[in-house]
Amino acid sequence: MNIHEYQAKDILRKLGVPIPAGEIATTPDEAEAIARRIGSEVVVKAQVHAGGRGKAGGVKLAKTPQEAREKAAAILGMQIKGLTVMKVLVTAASEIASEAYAGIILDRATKKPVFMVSPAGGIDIEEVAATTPEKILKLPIDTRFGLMPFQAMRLGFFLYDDLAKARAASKIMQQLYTAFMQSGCSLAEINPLIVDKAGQVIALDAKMGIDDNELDRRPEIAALRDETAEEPSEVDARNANLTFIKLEGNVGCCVNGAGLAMATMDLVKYYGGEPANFLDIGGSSNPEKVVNALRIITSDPSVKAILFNIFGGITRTDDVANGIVTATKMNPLKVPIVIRLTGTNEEIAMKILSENGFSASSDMDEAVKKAVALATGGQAA
Amino acid sequence: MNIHEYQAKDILRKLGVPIPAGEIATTPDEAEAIARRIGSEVVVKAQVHAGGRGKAGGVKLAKTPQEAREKAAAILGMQIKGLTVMKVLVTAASEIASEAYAGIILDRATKKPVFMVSPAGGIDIEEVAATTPEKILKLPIDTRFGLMPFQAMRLGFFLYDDLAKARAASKIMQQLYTAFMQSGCSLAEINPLIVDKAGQVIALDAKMGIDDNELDRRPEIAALRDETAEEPSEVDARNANLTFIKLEGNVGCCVNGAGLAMATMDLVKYYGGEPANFLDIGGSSNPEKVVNALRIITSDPSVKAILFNIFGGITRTDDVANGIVTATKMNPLKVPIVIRLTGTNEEIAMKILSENGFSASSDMDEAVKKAVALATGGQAA
Amino acid sequence: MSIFINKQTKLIVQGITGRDGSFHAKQMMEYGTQVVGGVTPGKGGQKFEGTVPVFNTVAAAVEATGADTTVIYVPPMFAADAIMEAADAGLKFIVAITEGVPVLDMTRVYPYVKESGARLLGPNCPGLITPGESKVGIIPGRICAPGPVGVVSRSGTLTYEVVYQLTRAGIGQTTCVGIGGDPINGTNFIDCLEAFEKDPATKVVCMMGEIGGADEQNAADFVKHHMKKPVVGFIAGQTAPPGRRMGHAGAIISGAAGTAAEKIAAFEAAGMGVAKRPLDFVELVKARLN
Amino acid sequence: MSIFINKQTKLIVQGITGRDGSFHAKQMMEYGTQVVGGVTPGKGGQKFEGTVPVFNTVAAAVEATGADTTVIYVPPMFAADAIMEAADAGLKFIVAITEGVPVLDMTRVYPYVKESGARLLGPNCPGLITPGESKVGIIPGRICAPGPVGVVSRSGTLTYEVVYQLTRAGIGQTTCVGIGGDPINGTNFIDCLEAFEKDPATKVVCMMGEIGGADEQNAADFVKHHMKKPVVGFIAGQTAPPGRRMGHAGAIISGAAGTAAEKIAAFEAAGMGVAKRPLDFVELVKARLN
Repeated sequence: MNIHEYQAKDILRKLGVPIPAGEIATTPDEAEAIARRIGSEVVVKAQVHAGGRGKAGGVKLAKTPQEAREKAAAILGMQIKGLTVMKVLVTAASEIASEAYAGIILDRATKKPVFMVSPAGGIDIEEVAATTPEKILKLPIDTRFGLMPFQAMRLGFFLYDDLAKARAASKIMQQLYTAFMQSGCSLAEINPLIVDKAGQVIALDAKMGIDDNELDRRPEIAALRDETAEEPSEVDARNANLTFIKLEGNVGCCVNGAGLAMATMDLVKYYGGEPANFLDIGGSSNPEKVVNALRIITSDPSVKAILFNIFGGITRTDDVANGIVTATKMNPLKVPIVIRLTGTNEEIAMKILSENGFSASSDMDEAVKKAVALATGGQAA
Repeated sequence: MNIHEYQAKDILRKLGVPIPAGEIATTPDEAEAIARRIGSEVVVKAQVHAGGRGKAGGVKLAKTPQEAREKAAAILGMQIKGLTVMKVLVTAASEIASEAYAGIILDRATKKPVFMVSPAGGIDIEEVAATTPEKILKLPIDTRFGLMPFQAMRLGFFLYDDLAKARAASKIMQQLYTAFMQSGCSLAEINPLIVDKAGQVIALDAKMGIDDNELDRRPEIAALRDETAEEPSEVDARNANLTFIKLEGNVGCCVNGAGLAMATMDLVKYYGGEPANFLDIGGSSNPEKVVNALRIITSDPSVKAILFNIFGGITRTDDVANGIVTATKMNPLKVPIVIRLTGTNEEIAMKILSENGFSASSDMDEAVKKAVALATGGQAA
Repeated sequence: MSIFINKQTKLIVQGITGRDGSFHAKQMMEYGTQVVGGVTPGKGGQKFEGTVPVFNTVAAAVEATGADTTVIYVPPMFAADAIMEAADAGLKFIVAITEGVPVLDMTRVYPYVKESGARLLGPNCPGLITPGESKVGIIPGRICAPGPVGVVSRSGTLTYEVVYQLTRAGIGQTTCVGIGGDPINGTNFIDCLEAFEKDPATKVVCMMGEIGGADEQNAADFVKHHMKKPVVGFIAGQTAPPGRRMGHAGAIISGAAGTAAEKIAAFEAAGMGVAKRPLDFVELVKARLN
Repeated sequence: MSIFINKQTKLIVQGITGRDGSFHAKQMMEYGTQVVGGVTPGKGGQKFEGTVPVFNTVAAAVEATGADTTVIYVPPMFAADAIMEAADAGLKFIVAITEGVPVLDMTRVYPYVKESGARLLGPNCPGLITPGESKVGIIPGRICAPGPVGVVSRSGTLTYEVVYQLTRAGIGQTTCVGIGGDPINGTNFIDCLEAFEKDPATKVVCMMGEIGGADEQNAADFVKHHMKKPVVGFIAGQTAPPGRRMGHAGAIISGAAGTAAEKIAAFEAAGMGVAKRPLDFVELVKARLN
C-alpha cells in the first residue's frame, strides 16, 4: 500500500524530522487560506500515487496566497498517469543550498532493510546508481540490532563533512528507520533531503510504501489508505478479498493461485491474445468470491471474453462451478465464457456446469486458445 | 544498587503486573491510615536491603487498622542484618491458593539474562535448585530477540497447566522482562507469584537489583536509591567516587585497583591480620581522592592501623603521596600508617613522604606484615 | 531417494486443531506421512483424530515424540513466533505454509533459524511431497507419482499444473518442492538444486520461477557452474506490468530488474531448457531423460 | 613469539583525541606500537601528534590504513557502539579499555562480535603487551621484559604487581593479557590459555583470577585436559564477603558459588601450581621453567 507524501511527512514529523510547515487542501479556497497561514512563499504539490509529478506539472511554486489558489485550481482535478488529483499539499517553500537522497528499501537479496544515501539528491536515485554508483552508500541493517549509532553517523558523514550537519542527518536517519519499522514499510525515502540557506538539514519530500501484510496489526497505518487515489476496480476487488490488477487487454482472466494466474496471462499472450487483468481468487473456494470476481471482470467494457482457469487442490472445483452458475443467474453474461477446471471434485463440477448450459474443459492450452479466439472475434465451441 | 520491594512493585505495576494495593509508611500513624484506606486485612512489611525479613520478624499480618499500627510500631526501627528499618509497606493481604517463583538474573555463564521459574515458590529458590532441580525451568533469553511469545508461553505452562493461568503468567513474564531491560537490572524476581482463591495470578513480592553501570543513563532509576538504607561510610565513599566496602577487621586498606585491593586484603589475612575494609581509589591519581579515602577509613573506630598499597601505572605515586600529606595535615592521624608505593614517579613520592616524616616501602609483603603487627599491638618501624 | 523428506520423516503439525491445520493434518496422515504430534497451546493432553498427541509447546512435542520436522499452519501474525519456536526446540526442517507473514518479521526469523542450524521452507509455500513416501504441506498427493524428476517452484497451483502434466505423461517425481512466493524465504532455488544434484534418484530438474528479484538468475548461474544434471526452467509473469505486485509479495518488477525476459535470458545463458508454457515441460523433460 | 599482538600489529585508537585516548596513544607510540590511525567523529582529516591520521569513522580508518587491531577509549555509554563499529569495519582484534559498560549492552555486543569473526578483549581491561614488540592498552611498558612466561589476569594493578615481581626476578614474558573484571567479556581465560599453549615461546603460564563466576574453574578444567605447559594460578578475594561486589562488576560471590576456596580447589585438582600470595609466583615459575 502506498501512502501520500503528506501522510508520510506527518509520520516523520511526529518522530522529530524537520519538515517545512504544510497542510492539505482539496479546494483552491483551502489552498489560499493555508498559504495565508503559512505567510511565505509556498509550493503546491499534487498528492497522487504516481511518480513524475513534477514533470507532469503537479508541483508549482506560488509567491502569494492568490497565486496558491490559482496553482491549486490548475492542479486539482488534473490527471497524472491515469489518476485524478483530489488533494494538494500546500507547504512552505525552502531555500535550497544542497540536495541529498536518503531511503530505505526492504531488500530481498540481503534479506534486510537497506539504507541508501547519496549527496546527489533531488533526482532519480536509480539513475545515480546506474551512472555514478560511487555517490551512493548502501548499508544493510540487521533488524536484530536496529540502526546502530555508528551506522547512522556513517550515513551522516557520507552526506556531509561538517560534524553538525552529519549529526543532524544521522538523527534523521534514526527517525527514518524508526518510521520504517513502526509503519511496517517496504520502502521509505526522503528525496530531497536538503540543507537550506541557514544550514539546517530538512526533509522536503517523503514517500512510504507499506507491506500489505503489516496492515492487520497496524490499524493506524491501514487507516491511511486513500481509496479515491486508486483504480476503483482494484479497490472493489480488495474489499472482496481478491487480488486484482487491471491491464489493457480484452481477455478477462479468473485463476486460483498467483503463479498460475501469471502463467495463464502469459499463455493468453502466447496464443495471440491480450489479458485484461490479473485476478487470483486464492486458495479457498468460497462461491461468493467467484461471484465477486465475475462482477469485477465484467465491469470492464473492454473485456470481450472471460477465461476461468482453476486447478483444484485445496480449491474445490464444484464450489467454483456453483459460483459461476449463481453469478450468471444474477447477472447474465454479455460476453462469452471459457471454463477450464481440473482437480478436486472435477466430475461434480463438470456435471453442475453442463446442467446449467456451460461447457468446460480440463485442458489449459485448449481453454486459453478458445478464449483468445472468442475475444478476437471467433466463436465459443 | 538494590531498590526496595515497594519501588520494584511500582515499576511492575506501571507495566501492568497485577499487584495488591499498598502504600509506604514511615510512622505507625501512617500505617494505620493506609490500612483503613485499603479496608481489608493487610500485611506490614519492613523495607530493607536484606534477605530473611520474614524470619527476622519484619513481615506481619494485621487484621485491623489498629493492629496495623501496632505491627508497624514494632517493625519500624528494628534492626535486620545490621540495617535499621525506616519504612514499611502496608499492603492488602491475599488468600493464597498456590505459590510460584519467577525471576531473571543476568547470567555470566550464558552471557544472557536467564529466566528461572518454579511452581515451588515462596521459599528460597537456591534451595529448590539444590534439592529438586526438576522443579525449575531455566531459560536463557537472547537480548537481540527479546523474550519471544513462545518462550513466555513455555514459562507460563511450566507453572500452570490451565491455559488461562498460563496466559496470565506469560503476560507477567513479558512485563517482568520489560522491567528488567528498561530498568537495567542484574536481577528481578517475583517471589511468590501466587494464584489467589479467585484464580488470579498475582505478584505478592518483588525484588530488583540494578547494574550500577546503568545508572548514568537511567536517572529515573538512579533516583530510587535510598541512602538511609545503606551503610553511611559506603554512601560517603560512593559520593567521593571511591569503591568501599566495610568489613569487620582492624587494618584499614587503601589500594588502587580492585584486584590488587582484594589481594592486599588477602595478604593481611595471610600474615595474621584482619582487613577493616575494601577500598579501591581507582585508576586516576587525584590527591583529593586520597584525602577522602583517609577520612572514611579513619572514621571507623575499629581501625588500628592504615595500610596504603599503590602500584603506579596510570596512577602517579607522587599524587598519592601529596594526598597523604595534605590529609594528615588537615586531620592528624590517631593510628599508625604504613605506606607501600611503587611505579610511576616512585622516587618523587618517596622524597615527598620522607620530607613530611613518613617512611615508605616498595615491597608489598613487607608493608603488609608491618601493618598487621601495628594493628595487633606491635610498633611501626 | 528424494530430498528433505522421506518415509522416515517424523512430523509435528503446529496449529493442528485449527481449521487449515486439522484439514491438512488428516490429508497428510492419509497420504502416509508419519504425523507424530501436534501443537496447540491449551490443548496439551488431547488426541487429534484419536491417535495423534497434542502438546502445549513445540518443546514438549519434540521431547515426547522425537520429531525432526514440523509444518506450520498458524495465522500470519503468529507465524514468525511459531517458526522460531520450532527452531528453538531443535527441529531440523521447518515448513511454513502460512501466507501473509510480514516481511520485516522474516528479517529476524531468517538469521534466527540460520543460527539454529535448521532449514526453513517458506513461508507462503505449499510445502513439499516425496511421492509414495511422505507429504508435508498442501500439495495434492493424487497428482504426483514416484519417478526421476525433481520439481522446484515459487508457486502453488502452477506447480500442480506442471506436476499434473508430467504425471499424465507418465513421468514421476523424486520430490516436488514449493519454495514460496515471498521476498524473504528460508529455502531458495539454489538450496533445492544443490539437493537434487546430490540425490542419485533425480535425473532431471524442473524449475518454475516468476518475475521479481534475482533468485532465478542466481539459480541459473548455479546450474551453469555446479550442476551436471539437466534443468528445465519456466518463468511466469511475462505479461506483468512493472511496479505492480502480482499476488505474491515477491512477484514484482522493480524498475528494469526482475523481468521475465531477464530471467529467461539467464536460463538460456546457463544452457537450460526453457519451457515457454507449462505444457512444454513434458517434451523438454522427456528429451532429457533419455 | 607471542599471542594476539606483535611487531606487525597495525593499531587504530578509537577516541584518540579524548583525554585517556590521547595519553595512552602517545604511550603506545613511545613503546613502539604501530599506531596507524585514530577515530574521533568530526575530527576526520586532522593529524594526531602531527603524524597519525584521524578519521570520522572506523570504516574510513580501516580502509585508509589497513589496520587489523583497535583499542577503544570512549565513555561507557558509547563503548558498545564503538565495539560493534570496529567489528563491522572488519577489524579482527578489538581491545576495549573502557570501564563501566552496562552488562546488558554486552549481551548484544558479544554475539555481534562473535558473528563478525573478530576477537574482543575486555571491556574494563588493561589491554595487553608483548614486551619489546607492541603494547595495546594501558599496561606500563617498563615493568615488563621479554621472556618465556605468559601472563593472563582479570585484574589491572594485580597483573602489574605480579609482572613486576617476575621482571625483578629476571623472568620475562611472552605476552601479558588483562581480560578484565566484567561479568561478560570477549576473551576469557581459556581463550588465552589455548593461545599460550600454541605459542612455542611460552614455557609457563601465570593466571590471576578472582572471586565470582566459574571462569577459573573452567580454565582449570581446560588446563587439566588440554594443556601440556605448566600453569601457576592465584585467586584474589579470599577475604571477600558473599553478595558484595568487590570493585569489579564480576567480582561477587553469589550464594555458595564463586568463592576463592572453590577456585583454588579447582586449580589444585588440575595439578596447577597455586600461589598463595603474588610474591609466590616467582618461585613457582622458576621451578617450572627448569
